[in-house]
Amino acid sequence: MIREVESIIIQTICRILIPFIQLFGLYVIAHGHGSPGGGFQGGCILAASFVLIVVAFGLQEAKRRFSEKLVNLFSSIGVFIYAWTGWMALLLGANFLDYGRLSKILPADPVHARYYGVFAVEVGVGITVMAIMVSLFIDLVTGGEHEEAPE
Amino acid sequence: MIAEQFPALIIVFPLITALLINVVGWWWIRPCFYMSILALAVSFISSIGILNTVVTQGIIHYKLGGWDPPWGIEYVVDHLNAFILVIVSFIGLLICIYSKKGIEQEMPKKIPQFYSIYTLLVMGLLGMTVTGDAFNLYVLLEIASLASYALIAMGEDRAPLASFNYLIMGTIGACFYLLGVGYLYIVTGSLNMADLSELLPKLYHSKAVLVAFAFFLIGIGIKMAFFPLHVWLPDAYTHAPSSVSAFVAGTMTKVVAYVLMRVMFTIFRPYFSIELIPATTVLGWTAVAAMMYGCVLAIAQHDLKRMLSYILIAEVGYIVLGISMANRMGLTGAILHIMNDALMMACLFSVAGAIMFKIGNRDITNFRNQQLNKKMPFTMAAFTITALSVIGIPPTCGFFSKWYLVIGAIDAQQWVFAVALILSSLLSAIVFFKVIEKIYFKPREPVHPDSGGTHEDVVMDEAPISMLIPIYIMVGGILILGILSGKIISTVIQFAVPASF
Amino acid sequence: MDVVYSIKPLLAIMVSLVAACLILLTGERSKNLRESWTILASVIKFIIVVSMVPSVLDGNVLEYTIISLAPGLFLQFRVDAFGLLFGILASTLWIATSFYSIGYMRGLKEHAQTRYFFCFAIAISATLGIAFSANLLTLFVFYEMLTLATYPLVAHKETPEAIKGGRKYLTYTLTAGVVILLSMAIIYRLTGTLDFKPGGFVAGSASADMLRFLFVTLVMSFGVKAAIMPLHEWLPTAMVAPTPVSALLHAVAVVKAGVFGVLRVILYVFGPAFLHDTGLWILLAYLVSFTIIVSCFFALAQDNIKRRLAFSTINNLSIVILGAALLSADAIKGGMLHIAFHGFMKITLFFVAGAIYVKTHKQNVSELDGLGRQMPLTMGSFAIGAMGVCGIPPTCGFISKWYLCLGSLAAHEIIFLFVFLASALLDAAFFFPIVYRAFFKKTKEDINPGFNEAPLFMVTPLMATAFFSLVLGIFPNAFVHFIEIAALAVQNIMGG
Amino acid sequence: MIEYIIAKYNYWAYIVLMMIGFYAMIGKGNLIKKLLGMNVFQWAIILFYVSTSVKKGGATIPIIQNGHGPVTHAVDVAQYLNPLPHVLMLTAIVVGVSTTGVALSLAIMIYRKYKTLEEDEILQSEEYEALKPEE
Repeated sequence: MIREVESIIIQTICRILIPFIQLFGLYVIAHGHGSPGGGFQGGCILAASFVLIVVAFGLQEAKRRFSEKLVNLFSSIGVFIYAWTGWMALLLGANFLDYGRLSKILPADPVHARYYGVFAVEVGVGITVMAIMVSLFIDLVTGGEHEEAPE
Repeated sequence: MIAEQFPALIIVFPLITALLINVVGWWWIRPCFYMSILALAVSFISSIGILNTVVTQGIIHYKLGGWDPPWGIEYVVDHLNAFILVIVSFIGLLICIYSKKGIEQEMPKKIPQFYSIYTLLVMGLLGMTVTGDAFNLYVLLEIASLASYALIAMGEDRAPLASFNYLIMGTIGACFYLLGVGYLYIVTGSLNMADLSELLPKLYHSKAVLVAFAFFLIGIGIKMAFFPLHVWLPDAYTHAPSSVSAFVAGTMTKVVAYVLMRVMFTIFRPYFSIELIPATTVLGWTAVAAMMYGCVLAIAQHDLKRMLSYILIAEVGYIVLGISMANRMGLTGAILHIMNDALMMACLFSVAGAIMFKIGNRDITNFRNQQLNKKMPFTMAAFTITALSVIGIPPTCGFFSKWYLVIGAIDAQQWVFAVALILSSLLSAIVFFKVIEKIYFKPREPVHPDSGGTHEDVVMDEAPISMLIPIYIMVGGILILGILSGKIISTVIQFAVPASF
Repeated sequence: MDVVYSIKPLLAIMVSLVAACLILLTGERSKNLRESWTILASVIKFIIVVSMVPSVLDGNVLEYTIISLAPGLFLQFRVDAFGLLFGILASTLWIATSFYSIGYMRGLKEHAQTRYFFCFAIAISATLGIAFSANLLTLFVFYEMLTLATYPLVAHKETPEAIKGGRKYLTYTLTAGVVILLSMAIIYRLTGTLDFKPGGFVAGSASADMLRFLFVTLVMSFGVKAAIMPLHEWLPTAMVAPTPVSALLHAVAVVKAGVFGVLRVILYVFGPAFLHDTGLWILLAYLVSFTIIVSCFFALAQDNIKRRLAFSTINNLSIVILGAALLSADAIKGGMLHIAFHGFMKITLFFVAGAIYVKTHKQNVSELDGLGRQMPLTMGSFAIGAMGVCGIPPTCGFISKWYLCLGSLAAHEIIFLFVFLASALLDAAFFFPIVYRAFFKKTKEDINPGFNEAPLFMVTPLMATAFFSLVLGIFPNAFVHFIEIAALAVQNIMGG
Repeated sequence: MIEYIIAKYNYWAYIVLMMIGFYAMIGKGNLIKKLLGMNVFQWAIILFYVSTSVKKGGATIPIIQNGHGPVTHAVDVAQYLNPLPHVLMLTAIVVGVSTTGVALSLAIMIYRKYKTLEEDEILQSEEYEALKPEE
């Protein structure tokens, strides 16, 4: 559905901007548990950078860089990070998501273990949100044919 | 030790498996089905464990992340939701087994997606049941709903449109629920159900609380297809893939009915919902209308699944009627009916799916020409037994819930309700005997009218065994659980009814 | 009354259920195996039922509880004298019908025979369940089971007419079923129990108006199966069923289950004292008297043999209820005996109708001229059955009617004596023309058809039942002590 | 009366928005317009939630000062906004986004099948008729 328009201005600006956008996204994710921001917001910013790639370089180029399978994998990996952090606590004998217990395996006291646990969750959420936003966008622009078309 | 973690396990395991299926499915389709089975089996075992714990040791409080309520999210399992958990996970597991062949036939390309979303749907419903936090319930409600929109859209040609309408209606419902939660949060500052229950009584005369209650009722009413907010249901359930409609019809409306009970009797005290405002009266009369409407419209249908959908609307009416009687017997009947109806509806829709699978058509008028009684005798026997249960013929389980409902109506001195119950039971008798007659007794139209040729002998061509086994487990449940209902009530349900009744 | 815990009632009911399953499993493969299951089960069932007689005659009550359904509510069997009477009747006649069915179904090469035998076995189980129920709920469970098991039998022929008959049957009985359910639920809430008690248990639990209302709804809804007059319409229509079905179910099991239910309601739920105090008995008595007389006139107008028999059945069912409504010991005893004796006689008549149909495909009274010469055994049995129904000694019909007449005198209501007598006369008026035609009228064609009887499988049972009608008339206490059992039941009710 | 309306202007705004969305969902025939209505409806509720946590007078984000120090002391309640509605709405936004995503993909499926997104045209289309089970 997307017509490919080769525009040197847009492409160049995107080339310059995208790394910064991504860096900012990572910043928001990484500081989410201590200041405004977090996985959702950071994930969205990250996703925006990939959307920019699609817009500027066209779908084919974008697909070459991140295939549907990869996006899908990332969306699951994010949730796995989230869920496994919770499971770790569960396996260590505490309730689900009780990161304080991670102090048993991390070189930190429960307060800091909770801190790291939340950080891991934020990272997971960020990855998932990014992947899901990208796949939503790609699915919508291709009308869902993307997944069915042979790679 | 692991028993303490069941409330988390029951949700987390299917959640992780759903995602795992999604990933694995890209490379390897075969194990998706078994992974889904495994996850749901774990959920089922956990739910049994939870029920056992609740019955022996009392209510379970599970603090997610170790945060104390009301700040953290808390999972609370008492007799009522332990009971619902078992039903939902049991039906989820059975329908998952049932779905194997049907899905292979209906959507061979989407098997991993199907099982992934299906597992997610079961997880959403289980989460709604297990949670003790009003907002968490909204999130899980939407997870379940989104999964069901997607699953329904996988159905026949018209399914996307039906699913779209369902989505619009469902979102309105969820938004109203969310608004209700918002109003309660404004006045109390809490989202925990138990906490709300403590805080609200002082505010019962606040208009905001009243509005919140009304929003809750509307939102829940839409989600459980309670007449007159049911319009999305017949289309959506008719065009959904067979196994999806079997599961969704069996459990979704029931879980939302459970949420209604929670809202009316846990978040708000019975004193509020029954004595302070005429909610039960309004609900009761609407439920009567729902029963009549559902049954009458079911008579007019010639599409089997659409007919069952209207029956489902009537069945929701039964449950709400039981709740609105606001006495011990009525509520016992309603809770018992949640179980029975989950079994009956799942079984009936499964049978419809099996017919679709073999015949490719579910037009009731066509049944006799298809010689269904000869071709699929076991499936048809299952249909007949379940139909009798819906009508309320003893000793099937449908009779016993109806019995308690009628007694509840008598206790409430609501003679119209009692008469409506038996009247709708007669109407559903018309609905189902119309079909049974067509299956077994209607003279066939001649196959070759010109030659007047004889009918060729029909060979038995039953649905695959992976469909029949779940169907027959459900039929067994229908037959046995009725007889055991006394036991079920004395061990579980009598504690699930609020003590003030 | 001593209560004896015994598994026999459950066994008696389970025998035919198990047989039903076996029939379903082996039916399509081997006809002989299928039918031997039926016969085997019927014999075993009979033995079990009869083995309970001595214990009951000793004044015991056999009880078996399956499971508790709710506080004060059990799925429970209790064999008392009245229930046993009905149980014996049903199980005895099932043996005869089993043999007869084989002859009939094979003679006509009917379709769907497996379904037929399956439903038949279920229906018999349900009938015994009704007979042995300890409370109204258990009775209702089996009552509905009976309704459903009979429906496929009524619609068996799968012609539009049969389907219509089936529909009508279901409409009447299911509607009645839900009314019973409602009344039962109200009684349960009023009294907290549904257990039958000789002499009734509801009296005084609510206002008299409420109880009157409940009595009317319960009697009328059980009265649907008992074919009390405004509600009788399904019975003649249901005669489209194969004759063994009409014979056992529409002359014995189903309709008698209705009558049995009415009697249970009158005598064991509400109790004679209550009926007497409220004056309801006279109302009921007039209602059924109306049925008794009017059904005779309907019968006179019928040409189809089975329809004529159906109206005669309606007549006799109301006679039984009238007996109970009169509330005197003799009348109740006569009513109970009439349940049993009428069963023997009426089943003979239906068997004959079926035998005639299988042999000659004749269904109407006007076609029977000279048939007595062709089928003397069959028509002879018919004559005995007809005499019995009219109450002519030495058939057993005389005995039950004798007690009924005594009872109406004891109740000081002479008018009902005339009702009994008038109905006997009218019975004669519509039965004896058949006998006359068969034996004394010449066929229109001059050919004298030689001796040409129906198959042995059919003639034997019908002669056996006719024989029993005679024997029970001469030795009413033979074999299973019908009179003693009935007397015991009455004694319990009146004494209790 | 006027003061009453003005004092609660955020509620009125959300009610107006919600009704606009509601009208679009129920009254409009175009599926995308319905979808837009749905979004307006959802955002109205989000606005409502967020507006309830507003505090005037320089209230700020609820970050505990000196949180890592030996004495953890929270700031004055009047000094910070209630964070919970925002957090809840974050979740609600995510739910809303996924709902929209599903709805859009459904709309695409419908468009591919009927070549239109007008509801009445879809209902009239011959395909719809053909799909009806035979009488």
